Amino acid sequence: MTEATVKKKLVYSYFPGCSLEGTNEAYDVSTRNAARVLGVELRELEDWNCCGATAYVAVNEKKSFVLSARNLALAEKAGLDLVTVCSGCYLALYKANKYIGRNPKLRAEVRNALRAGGLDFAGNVRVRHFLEVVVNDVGEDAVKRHVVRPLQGLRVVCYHGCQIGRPFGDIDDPEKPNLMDRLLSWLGAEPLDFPMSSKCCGGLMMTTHPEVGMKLTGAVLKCACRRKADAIITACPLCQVNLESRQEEICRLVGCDCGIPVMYFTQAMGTALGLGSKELSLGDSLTPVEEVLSAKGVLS
Amino acid sequence: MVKITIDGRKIDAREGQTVLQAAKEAGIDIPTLCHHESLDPYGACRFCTVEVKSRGKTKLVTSCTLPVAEGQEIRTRSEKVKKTRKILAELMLARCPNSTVIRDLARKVGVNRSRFRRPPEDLATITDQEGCILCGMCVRICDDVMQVGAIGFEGRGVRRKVTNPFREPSDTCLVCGACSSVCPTRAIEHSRIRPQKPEVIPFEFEEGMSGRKPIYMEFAQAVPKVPVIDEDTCMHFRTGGCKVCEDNCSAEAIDHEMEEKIEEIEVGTIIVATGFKLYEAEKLSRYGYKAYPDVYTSLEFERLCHASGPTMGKIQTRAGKKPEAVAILHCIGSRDENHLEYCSRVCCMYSLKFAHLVREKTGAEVYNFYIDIRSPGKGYEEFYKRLLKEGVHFIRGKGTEVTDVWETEEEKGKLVVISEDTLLGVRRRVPVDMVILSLGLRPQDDADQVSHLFSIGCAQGGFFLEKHPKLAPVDTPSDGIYIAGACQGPKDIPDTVAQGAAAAASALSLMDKGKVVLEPVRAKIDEEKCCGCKLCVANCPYQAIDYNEEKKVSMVHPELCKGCGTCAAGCPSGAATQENFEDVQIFAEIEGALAE
Amino acid sequence: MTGEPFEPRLVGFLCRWCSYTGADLAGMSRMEYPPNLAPIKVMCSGRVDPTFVVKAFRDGADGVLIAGCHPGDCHYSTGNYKALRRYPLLLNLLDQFGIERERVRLEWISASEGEKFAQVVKEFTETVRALGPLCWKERVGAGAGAPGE
Amino acid sequence: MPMSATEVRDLSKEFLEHVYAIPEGEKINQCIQCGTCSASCPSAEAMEYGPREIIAALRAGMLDRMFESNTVWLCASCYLCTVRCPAGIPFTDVMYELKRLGVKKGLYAKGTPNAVMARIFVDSVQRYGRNAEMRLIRLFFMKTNPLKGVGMVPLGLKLLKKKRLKFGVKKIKGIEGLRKMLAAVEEEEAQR
Repeated sequence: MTEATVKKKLVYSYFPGCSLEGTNEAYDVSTRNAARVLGVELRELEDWNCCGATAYVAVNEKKSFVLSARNLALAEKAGLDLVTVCSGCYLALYKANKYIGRNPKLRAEVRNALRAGGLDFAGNVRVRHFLEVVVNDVGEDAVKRHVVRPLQGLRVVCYHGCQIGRPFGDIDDPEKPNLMDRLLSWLGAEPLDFPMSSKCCGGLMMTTHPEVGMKLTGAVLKCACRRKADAIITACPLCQVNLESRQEEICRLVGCDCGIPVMYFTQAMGTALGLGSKELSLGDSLTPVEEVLSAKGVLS
Repeated sequence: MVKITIDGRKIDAREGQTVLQAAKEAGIDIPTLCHHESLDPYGACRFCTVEVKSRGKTKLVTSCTLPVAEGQEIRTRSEKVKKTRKILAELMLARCPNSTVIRDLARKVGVNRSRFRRPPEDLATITDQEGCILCGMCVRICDDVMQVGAIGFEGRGVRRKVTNPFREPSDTCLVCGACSSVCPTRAIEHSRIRPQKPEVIPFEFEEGMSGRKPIYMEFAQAVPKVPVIDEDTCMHFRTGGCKVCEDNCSAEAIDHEMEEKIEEIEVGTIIVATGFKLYEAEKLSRYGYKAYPDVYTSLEFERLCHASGPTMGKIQTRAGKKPEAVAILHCIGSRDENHLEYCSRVCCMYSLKFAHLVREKTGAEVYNFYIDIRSPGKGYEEFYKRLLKEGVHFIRGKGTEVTDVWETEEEKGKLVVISEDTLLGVRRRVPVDMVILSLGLRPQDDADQVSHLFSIGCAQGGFFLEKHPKLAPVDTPSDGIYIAGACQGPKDIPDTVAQGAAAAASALSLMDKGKVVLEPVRAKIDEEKCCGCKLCVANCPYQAIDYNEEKKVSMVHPELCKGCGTCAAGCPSGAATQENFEDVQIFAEIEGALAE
Repeated sequence: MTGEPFEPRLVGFLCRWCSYTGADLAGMSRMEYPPNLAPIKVMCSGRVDPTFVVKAFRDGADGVLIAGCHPGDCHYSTGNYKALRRYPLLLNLLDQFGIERERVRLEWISASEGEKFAQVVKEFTETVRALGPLCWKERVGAGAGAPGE
Repeated sequence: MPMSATEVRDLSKEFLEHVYAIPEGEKINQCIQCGTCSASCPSAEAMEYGPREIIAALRAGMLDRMFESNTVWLCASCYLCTVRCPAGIPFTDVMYELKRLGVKKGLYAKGTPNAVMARIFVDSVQRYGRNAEMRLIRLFFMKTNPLKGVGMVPLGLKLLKKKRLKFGVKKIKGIEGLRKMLAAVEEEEAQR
């Protein structure tokens, strides 16, 4: 098979990331199942390792690049684009790929390190976010064709978070992203104008400085609440956990009582594609995701 | 001239006029509902009925259809006429009992209620049932004048009504609004003809804050001060009909067949003064321009506070409210690597002007968010100080974001400007009713093409490059071409005027000499050495070299040669040389440069 | 070899309208760049005869810069395109002499690009410094005649 | 102990050397102190100094103050300052440089939770090749504030009920190779 036909058949290397192995298994399950329905083949990257994101960069940048580069090298061997759904992993891998490609000195150092472990990286890999793959590669027509249960009447706010459009702005507007809004409208849902779409949820601060993190998450929840959204749609495991794990407490703190379901875009998409609650692990959610979908009549 | 008498007054009427027109010119009021300058007389409403006496007999005739005739005697207020009008009013009132236009008219002739029965319901499809008097003006203007023919009559007698064909929404209607503009009782409902909102043509000069007609004055100071017709929206250019403006122009100055003309003028000098363009606010999504109606560009606000602007100079929000607080955000687009790298120079001062006008006209609190106040002109710093005295707030920190996401009750329903007050090291949220974005100045879209056209080059940022920043500020590398104003770089009015005068003086002094001095750099070809290969002919960008068939050598036309030396570089036999830049001279230079 | 670092000697043929003015601007703006380049003014980059370059090398230059207006901006409309077309031919010629192609550099520098001029000279000086001295006599032979002699 | 002026100067120099090595890093010198970063920063209100003040402090020769503050550790790396900065300074990357320099020199307030977390994270990757979430959280609370960890128990139980807590950690197959790669970086850095 030539490379072109592989591309056409929508086959990708898939990088789940540590967080999807842990608390966010639902994101992994729903991604794999939704991809299957869309005819997208995700081949899990063989023996992938930590991407070297945020917490690691704070200690040693070069090592974090090497961590990313090991994954990139593995993907290069497989000869496919490297796809991930975790925004943190996405940015870490994307940035490493970009910087290594742009900076010859860094490239030499990274390759040197990789070779010590028996790998090499020539720089021929594209790093993609699954959201962008669905919107750009699968595309509007194909997505719409696969929709069997349109999310009619579901008012959603799409929360893109920080690291999809920023800092490079290569796949979406850095401040006003709309990839998810487009996708959700193809699925029949009603995406509402959401000024907090790319504002920070607090990230790791929810653990390290909860007093700061909770305020930021609270602002996102409050805005979603005021827009009278039925659900918040996310594309990042950390955002998802932050928005739902201590929702009651946070709402009390910022003075709103919404109890708003938070789901991954893959779960919303899977529902529209006709997948069941189990196949999307909707029950894993700490917020009433299943309830709202049932109430809207889109989940049987 | 035709002599007639109306209500005992002797009047000179013109041949071909109707009695109604003659009376109107003489200032005699004859009530009418269905008369319009652009429509042929039709006599539908019959309200203009008058009594006419000719050859001893009197009879009732509609004055809009009655041509004047020598010796006519007209009575517009006789008992007979009054009685007729009363009956007409009663009939109309029976049909349209709730129309204010009809009720006012009836009251005028002394009728308050009708003795006639109301016709059956569902009289009309496209018109408001309460208003239509079946005068047919809408049908006639659509058909005869606009040449669209989207609507027509249906039924007879009491069932007569104005409708769309088959009562289906029309797709021939162009939503021009002519029908409603002539309807005497304002009974037309557009949406029933075609469910499409009539579009307001945005008035460019008012930054789209008000509408204009297809024929309009571009702006109050336009030279020459004559109206223009916008072919894209003019009905005549869409259907071939209309020309209502022609009917109305007493000077008969409108000519729809007139075409745009391009005139070629031979000149000796050119002053390029193509100006600037305002930077696009849409490129900075965080300020919510277009998303929030009360975020204005500086040019929009300039029109808003101008006495001849869309609100006659009243500073108000889009909802028509007087603002209590206004934010002015400096440096939007300017001094920003991602947008315009340079300082646009004029924004500080116009922002201060805005602040002053807002204070003066509304008394609102004004917040200026600035990075640095740049007021380096004569009297400018004094103006800044005056504003400080006037109580305008200055927050040192770039206005970073505008949002309607409120956090406190005070912010609810307002626009919140977020910025750091860098003097305090504190993040501030300032709730306001209006936000003005002081946008930077950028070169015109076609600056690049213009610079190529004149070979004058652009500096960084894209503004035209002067020959020398100090010694030749209005000259360009192309002789005889001068630049002035904001096309050379952002500048305010005094500087622009000064530069314009300088450019004009430079152009004049060149023309006054009557001759042009050429540089002593020319190509020449040594006929002895020339082998006639014609390489130089092909190389010359100015067709300044010709091949002489007789002598079998190439020859230079010195008056055409600009002295680039390309021919010399390409000549294989060393026949072509460049005066003052001869090979030996350059070789000597190389040797000199490399001498130990 | 003495311990002193090698200072390359560079010759620059600068077009009078763009690049020479750009060099002027770099100076006027007090921009710092290595003093290794000796500028020679020509009316147009199209005036640069390949023999000028060879002559410069023969007379001891280690590198030659040719700089003109950006494509489309030539004061003589197309002179810089002529320079651009001659450039590969010149490189071929240098190949035959066994001279590294990196020793000749063609750049478009406009009158407003003082900073670019300084940057180009900086880079070019470093490139040629890395290449080392040209040593024309050793390479091409002392007997090789230079153009114009 | 406050640093001497010379020490601060050396620290600033080292910091700048690192910053210049990042793409566009040299733009740090172009800061016009407009405050866009501080106004954009979601955590600026909780910071002792805003991002803008870091550059002001650097210029004033007071960079040491920044390490004593909570500022750098409150950066959530949302990159809003980076995309907005009119001087084109990649500020989030600059923040990372400060974090790294702080960790390297031990210049952070005792018990700065992020530094603790980062160290556990790095350790986990060294051991398993991946991050083990549960281990991270457990160790993090043990090392910082065990009492707060107790406060997290209800959430933990909720997650446990949903089977979202995974206790085991899988080691990647190529862990030896990965360790060699990381060792190679250390070696290279030590040589310098």
